[in-house]
Amino acid sequence: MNNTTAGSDKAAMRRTDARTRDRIVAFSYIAGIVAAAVVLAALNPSGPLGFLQAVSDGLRLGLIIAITGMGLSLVFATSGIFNFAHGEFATLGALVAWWLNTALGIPLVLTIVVAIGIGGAAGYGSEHAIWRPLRRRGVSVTSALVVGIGLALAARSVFLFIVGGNSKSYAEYTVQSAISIGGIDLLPKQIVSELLCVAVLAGLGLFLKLTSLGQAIRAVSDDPILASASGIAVNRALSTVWIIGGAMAALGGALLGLFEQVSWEMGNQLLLLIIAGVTLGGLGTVAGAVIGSILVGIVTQVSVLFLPAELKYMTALALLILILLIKPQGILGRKQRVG
Amino acid sequence: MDFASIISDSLRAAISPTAAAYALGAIGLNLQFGYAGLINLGIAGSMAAGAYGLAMVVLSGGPFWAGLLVGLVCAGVFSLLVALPTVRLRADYLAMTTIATAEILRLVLRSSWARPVTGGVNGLQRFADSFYALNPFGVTSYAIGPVIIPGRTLWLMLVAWILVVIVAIGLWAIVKSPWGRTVIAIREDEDLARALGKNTFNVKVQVMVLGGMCTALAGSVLVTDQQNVNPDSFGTALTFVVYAIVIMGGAGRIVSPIVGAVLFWLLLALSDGILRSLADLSALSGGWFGQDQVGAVRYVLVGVSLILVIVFRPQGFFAGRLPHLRKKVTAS
Amino acid sequence: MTTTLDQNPLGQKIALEDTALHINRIHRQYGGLTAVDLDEIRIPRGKLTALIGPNGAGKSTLFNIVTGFDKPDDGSWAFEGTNLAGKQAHTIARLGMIRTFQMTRLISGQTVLENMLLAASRQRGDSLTRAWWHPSWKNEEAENTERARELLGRFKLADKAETDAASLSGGQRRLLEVARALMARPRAILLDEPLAGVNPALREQVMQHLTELRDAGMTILFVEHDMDAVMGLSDHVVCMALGKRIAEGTPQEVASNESVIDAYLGVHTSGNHRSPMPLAVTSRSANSKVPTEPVLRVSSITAGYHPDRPILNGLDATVSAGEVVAVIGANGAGKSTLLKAVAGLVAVGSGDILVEGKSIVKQEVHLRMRNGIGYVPQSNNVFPSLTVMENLRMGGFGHRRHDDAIARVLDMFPHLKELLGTPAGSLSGGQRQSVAMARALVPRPQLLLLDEPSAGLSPMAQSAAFATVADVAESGVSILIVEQNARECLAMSHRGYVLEQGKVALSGSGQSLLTDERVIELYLGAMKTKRANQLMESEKESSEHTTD
Amino acid sequence: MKKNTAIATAFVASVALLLSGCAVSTTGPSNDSLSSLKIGWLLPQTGPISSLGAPQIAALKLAAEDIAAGGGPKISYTGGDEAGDTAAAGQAVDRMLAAHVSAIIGAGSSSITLSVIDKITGSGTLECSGMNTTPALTGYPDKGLYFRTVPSDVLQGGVLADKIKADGGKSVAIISRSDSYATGLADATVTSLEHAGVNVATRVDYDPSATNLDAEVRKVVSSKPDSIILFSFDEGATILQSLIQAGYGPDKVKLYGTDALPIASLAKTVDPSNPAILKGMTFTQASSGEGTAFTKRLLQKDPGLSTTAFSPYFYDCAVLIALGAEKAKSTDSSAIAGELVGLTNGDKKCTDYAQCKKLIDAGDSVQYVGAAGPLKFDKEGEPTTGLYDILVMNADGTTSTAATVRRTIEK
Repeated sequence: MNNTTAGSDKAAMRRTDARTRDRIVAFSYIAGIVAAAVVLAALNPSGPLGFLQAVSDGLRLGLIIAITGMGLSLVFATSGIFNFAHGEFATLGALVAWWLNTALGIPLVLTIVVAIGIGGAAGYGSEHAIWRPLRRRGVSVTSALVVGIGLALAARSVFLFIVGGNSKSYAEYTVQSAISIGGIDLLPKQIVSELLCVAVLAGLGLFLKLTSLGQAIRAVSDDPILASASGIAVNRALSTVWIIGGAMAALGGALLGLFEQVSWEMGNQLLLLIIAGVTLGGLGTVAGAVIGSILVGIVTQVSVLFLPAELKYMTALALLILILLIKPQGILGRKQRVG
Repeated sequence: MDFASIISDSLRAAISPTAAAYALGAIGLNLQFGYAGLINLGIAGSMAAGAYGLAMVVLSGGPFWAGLLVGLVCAGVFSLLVALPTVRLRADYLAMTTIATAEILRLVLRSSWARPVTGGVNGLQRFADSFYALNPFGVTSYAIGPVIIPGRTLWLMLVAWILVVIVAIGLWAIVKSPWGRTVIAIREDEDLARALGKNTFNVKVQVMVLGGMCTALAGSVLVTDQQNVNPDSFGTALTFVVYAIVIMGGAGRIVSPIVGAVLFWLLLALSDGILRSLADLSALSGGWFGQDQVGAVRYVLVGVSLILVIVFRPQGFFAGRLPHLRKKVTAS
Repeated sequence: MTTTLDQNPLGQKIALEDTALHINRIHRQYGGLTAVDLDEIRIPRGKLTALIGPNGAGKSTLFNIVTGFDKPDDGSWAFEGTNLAGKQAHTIARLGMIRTFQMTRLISGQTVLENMLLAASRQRGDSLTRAWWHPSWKNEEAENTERARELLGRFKLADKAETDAASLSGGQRRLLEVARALMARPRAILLDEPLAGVNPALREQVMQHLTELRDAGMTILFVEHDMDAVMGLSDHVVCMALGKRIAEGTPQEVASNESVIDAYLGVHTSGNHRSPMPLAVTSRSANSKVPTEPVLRVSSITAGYHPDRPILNGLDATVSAGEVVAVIGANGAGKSTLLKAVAGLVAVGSGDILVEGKSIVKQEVHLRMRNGIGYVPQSNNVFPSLTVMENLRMGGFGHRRHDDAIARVLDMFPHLKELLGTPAGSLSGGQRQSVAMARALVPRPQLLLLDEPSAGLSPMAQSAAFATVADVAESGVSILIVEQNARECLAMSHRGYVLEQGKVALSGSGQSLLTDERVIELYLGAMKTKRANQLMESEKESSEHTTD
Repeated sequence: MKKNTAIATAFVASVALLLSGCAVSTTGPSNDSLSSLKIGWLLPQTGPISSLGAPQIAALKLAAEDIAAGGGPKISYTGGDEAGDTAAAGQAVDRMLAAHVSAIIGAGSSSITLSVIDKITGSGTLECSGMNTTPALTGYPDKGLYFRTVPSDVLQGGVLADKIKADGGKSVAIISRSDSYATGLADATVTSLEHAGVNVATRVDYDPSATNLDAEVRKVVSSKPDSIILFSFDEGATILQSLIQAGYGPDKVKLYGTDALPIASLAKTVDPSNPAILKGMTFTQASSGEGTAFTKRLLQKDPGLSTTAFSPYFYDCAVLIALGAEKAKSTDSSAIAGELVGLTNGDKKCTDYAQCKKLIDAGDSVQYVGAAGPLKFDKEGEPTTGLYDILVMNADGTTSTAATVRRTIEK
């Protein structure tokens, strides 16, 4: 008796220890990042203001990476598939928005809405046409990886075939005059899209936290077997994940089109940053994906102040490796994820 | 374009030095991915290391063979640096870190401040003259059956395929050895291997380095064919194509990479030829399908066929064994 | 339990110089629950030592820690004088201590012979520098092959040498595992359930091989649930429960130790503070006389994880409305598999499963759960990253208005109310149990499948768990419950099935089985008879010695 | 084991077969008649600059028609996609070499040319590109088989530098795509600027695969330049947008660009609602002399073209090669190559195939002044002179030629 209670006390103690340790770790991370930021701000050639400017640009890029990559992370969390074709959803979204906007003259706002819809449909379609059959066959993660590669190649070439190689831009909101807030230039479209991203991410968070379907998705990512054994329709949850992922990626691509040219390979070019962001945040964790992506966005933009601009992607990738060496599961990755 | 020439073009592509180079790369990858089950998405990096090693040495006055050796060493070191921290990581994290390291190498090689050494975006040229000086065939073209090959290409082709055979036999030798048994054991059940006293970490690192060296040879052949090494030809696309080759051939068997490479380039050239003749036809009949769309369609076919292989012949065209990673896609 | 230890301080019986594996202290904690918490244990050299104990006792965890596959929170242990704490698995193996796994492991796609050769230790061909040059290792390979064939011959696998290891039967796999362990020329072998899933004929072989090895001076530590085997084989027995050592000594001493029997069959005393149960039984067994179409009818099913190695073969069972049916039996008898088959988590080969007369064999898992079945797995029974409340809502997934259902369930599990916000991952074992049970009850199932609700729980938590099960039964839900703790389980159930080798060996009312000697034998083998009749015992001993 | 031996034996067998002379040596193309001429082209149909593939293909078609109309040989093309991928390009070249083309036109991208030039010239085949402007190709040991109808960027860099100096530029910022083309041009420009005593405040080379270029632009403007040069392809539109949004539009600073930008559609791309957005931006462009007429012809033949950049130069490649064959009365690469330098330095100017053929038949020494104007190859087969237009963007998004400068390499 007594020693069992003692045991449970010990257990409790250990748990609290663990929790405090986590807090300390998290705190030291944040402290480290802040300190680094301050130092960089002080050192960099274009002064603190230039630094903050770069950070704000990075934030925008990071948010777009986040909503584009979220689907990738969710899909990985729930079904263990790392979908190399995810970037193509973004391209699809951007191209749809561009075509409707320029060819049919539909207002961009509407076309983006349509793009989101089509992105979701594409996600649903790929789940049903390709990934679910593969899961039925119990195909290994590796093969799934290769299927994704093939899919990406095919999709990209289809885009090239249809829209051609040259890059395009929307008919609206192309050039705006910047609003200066505390010496930092912000474009209206930038502010709007950032707010939109935050709203979408918050919405996703609430969905996963509050709705029973959202909780089901988290349950599936915890333990698919137990999920089905407690009455959750795993396939339905996965379909939802794919729809959300496709839609968000399409939105991301469409928003990206506001700040750069729309082209047949824009999604593919973004994929590398998405991989970096999602992975270093901790594969399959929503918050991790967001933090990681924003980190990547900021680092790439800030690095230009110090390093040759050609190497700005290198810094993001180096950051990825560095963090995985320190914390092999990524910033927020939990020890044993799915499977 | 008549059909006969399409066939002969495809056959040439299938036995071209490029195909041989890809076969070498696939052999290296097959050791890492097919036998040991390590998802290394960074082989473009080790290929680049080999290629640049060769080019730099020769251009700085070294003999060609020395360049090859240095290339091997460079790739070995690169792979070692990648392996030491990453092979402990979980399969998917390994994939991500390796893809990242390869891209980092490419970006550094092409950056302007590396230009004095690597030639930056222009890369390096004319480092294989001493090799082609040994060419016994001259510049005239030779006909092997229906295939016509310029003597210069023929020379490299000969050497390249001899290399392929040597490497393949070498790999066969070590895979059949006790060491090879451990490698396969790691793929199938690493814990068991450890329980039987095998130092799986060391073996995995060895696999990474050895495979990296094979791919270094691949890189060297690839750039010797064109006497030009360019950073952007070592992007992720290259890695993916080599994966496609290994998968098509069927991972985990000695011949599969060779079969895969030949098959891949055969199909690529075949589709290209057919599509181009289609385009010519359409040009006569109102141009519903332009020459400028051939490239795109061809890559659509590559992508789709890659998917189809996985779905319908998951063991590759020649039944091999895909690595059983402990983590499966959750079946429902 | 401490008291039982004090009664017979067995720890010191083995002299230090005779100790092969010397555990000073090992502590391992998984989140809430203590998996292993051991003080000094000495495993004698050149002897057969059995490590016994009910499920969740921490035997396998101990194996993993000792062999370097798991890191203890703290502890130190030594093999033949070398301290092993912090050593890597392969280093420990190279020191001559080779383990096998509970789930047989072999390299499928390679021949049995290759599997053997893999185990040969310190091969020249293991180093890459020599591997590529065949002559450098071919002689050694020849010797190893010879030894491998010789070993395979000894284990009756000679004819299988060239076949794919994957094609071996369960029993042959066990044999291969032992043979492979020997291939490494170990000084000690640690066998995790060497007899699980081995048919009687082979079982005799394995046991004989082990004794032969022992007599050849090999140190053997083995985990086993088949008590006949334990009693027949072992020179020394260590019994664990809840991560602690509760008894140690010769088979006879351990067999006669009350605390051991309690550990297996459940503690008498803890039964007392629940009086209503027998009442309930009688009362409901009365109205269960009324012939009703059973809620569940399992008719002669075969099922298993591998088509050609079924775990259930031709099993029949029924559960009537409002009935509590216990399924007991030794490990590997197929208890959990039965539940999984009903839940749809293992493929049913032949036979049929009917719920209220409708066949559900073809039905998808989640649909079964929505159509009146609730399933509580033994381990991993909660979603760790979800809060308790969210876990409960998952139970009601796809059901309309499940909030009041949850409220209803929470009334049955009042202690969960203050935990609703905490993530289930940080709960203790007992709490997880009740969360899992509550979740399964949310959709108001007619039939609840419980897989060892008491496994790995402290006695207090155990009786609490049984109390809740009783309450659930009160509420009229039919329950099919698999248990190690046979006493408490049978005490509260109307009927019981005793499984053996995937079939029903015995069945009857809970009470009748409780008093049935054969049940105890099925669990603890012929212990009692042994204790009763020393003569026959000694004969058995001598006969074993004459065999070698 | 069996399979390996099988492969090995098969391999050895094939080698033996091949060395035992049964391999029919079919040297080069036959010299009998000039009724037809096989030419290969290697152009970007996929990959980063795939947008520049179509116009060149169209130009080559046009050339073939003109040549046939002018009584020349029937040109049969063997096409190949350079795909921005050296391996694919190499395969395509192998295909053409095997088809015994007399010449290969291309590649589009300088880096691809660098990757195949040795393969092509090494096997004794003529190569001519209308798009490789990188100085890296100047003096490349090509056995006199590599020609380009477009002059090296050294010239254009000079023109640009002079223009900036003339405009009174004091401190220049350069933003340049990090690839073979832009880097070469940027280097040349920087040298000339420094030579002309204009201060280069900053130079940013950006990764072509980078998705977003704000940070680069900020770096540029942070040096407070009075003139900014863009060396980029159609991502230049993005850069311009960022520049303007950062307050560095053509109204505030002098903006300069080159002919790699999609000049015709640029203003529309940068801001469809305001064609005047780039008013005053200055471009240097390798002049196409009568090109305006030529591009008109091309566009009415192929209205779908998004740009006509470089098309006259490829047209000239084709015509020149045909003339070379005419002059040499042979389809042999080296024979043709031997004539090309002469054909661009003769006494009697002629501007299209028919004209030149008459003169050649009459035995005169001709100077071909084609769609892209005079070429005047030096002995390395490089145009020693380049005619450059200096274009200024109008309020309606069109450009008007402010000046046309001829610049020649001073040796």
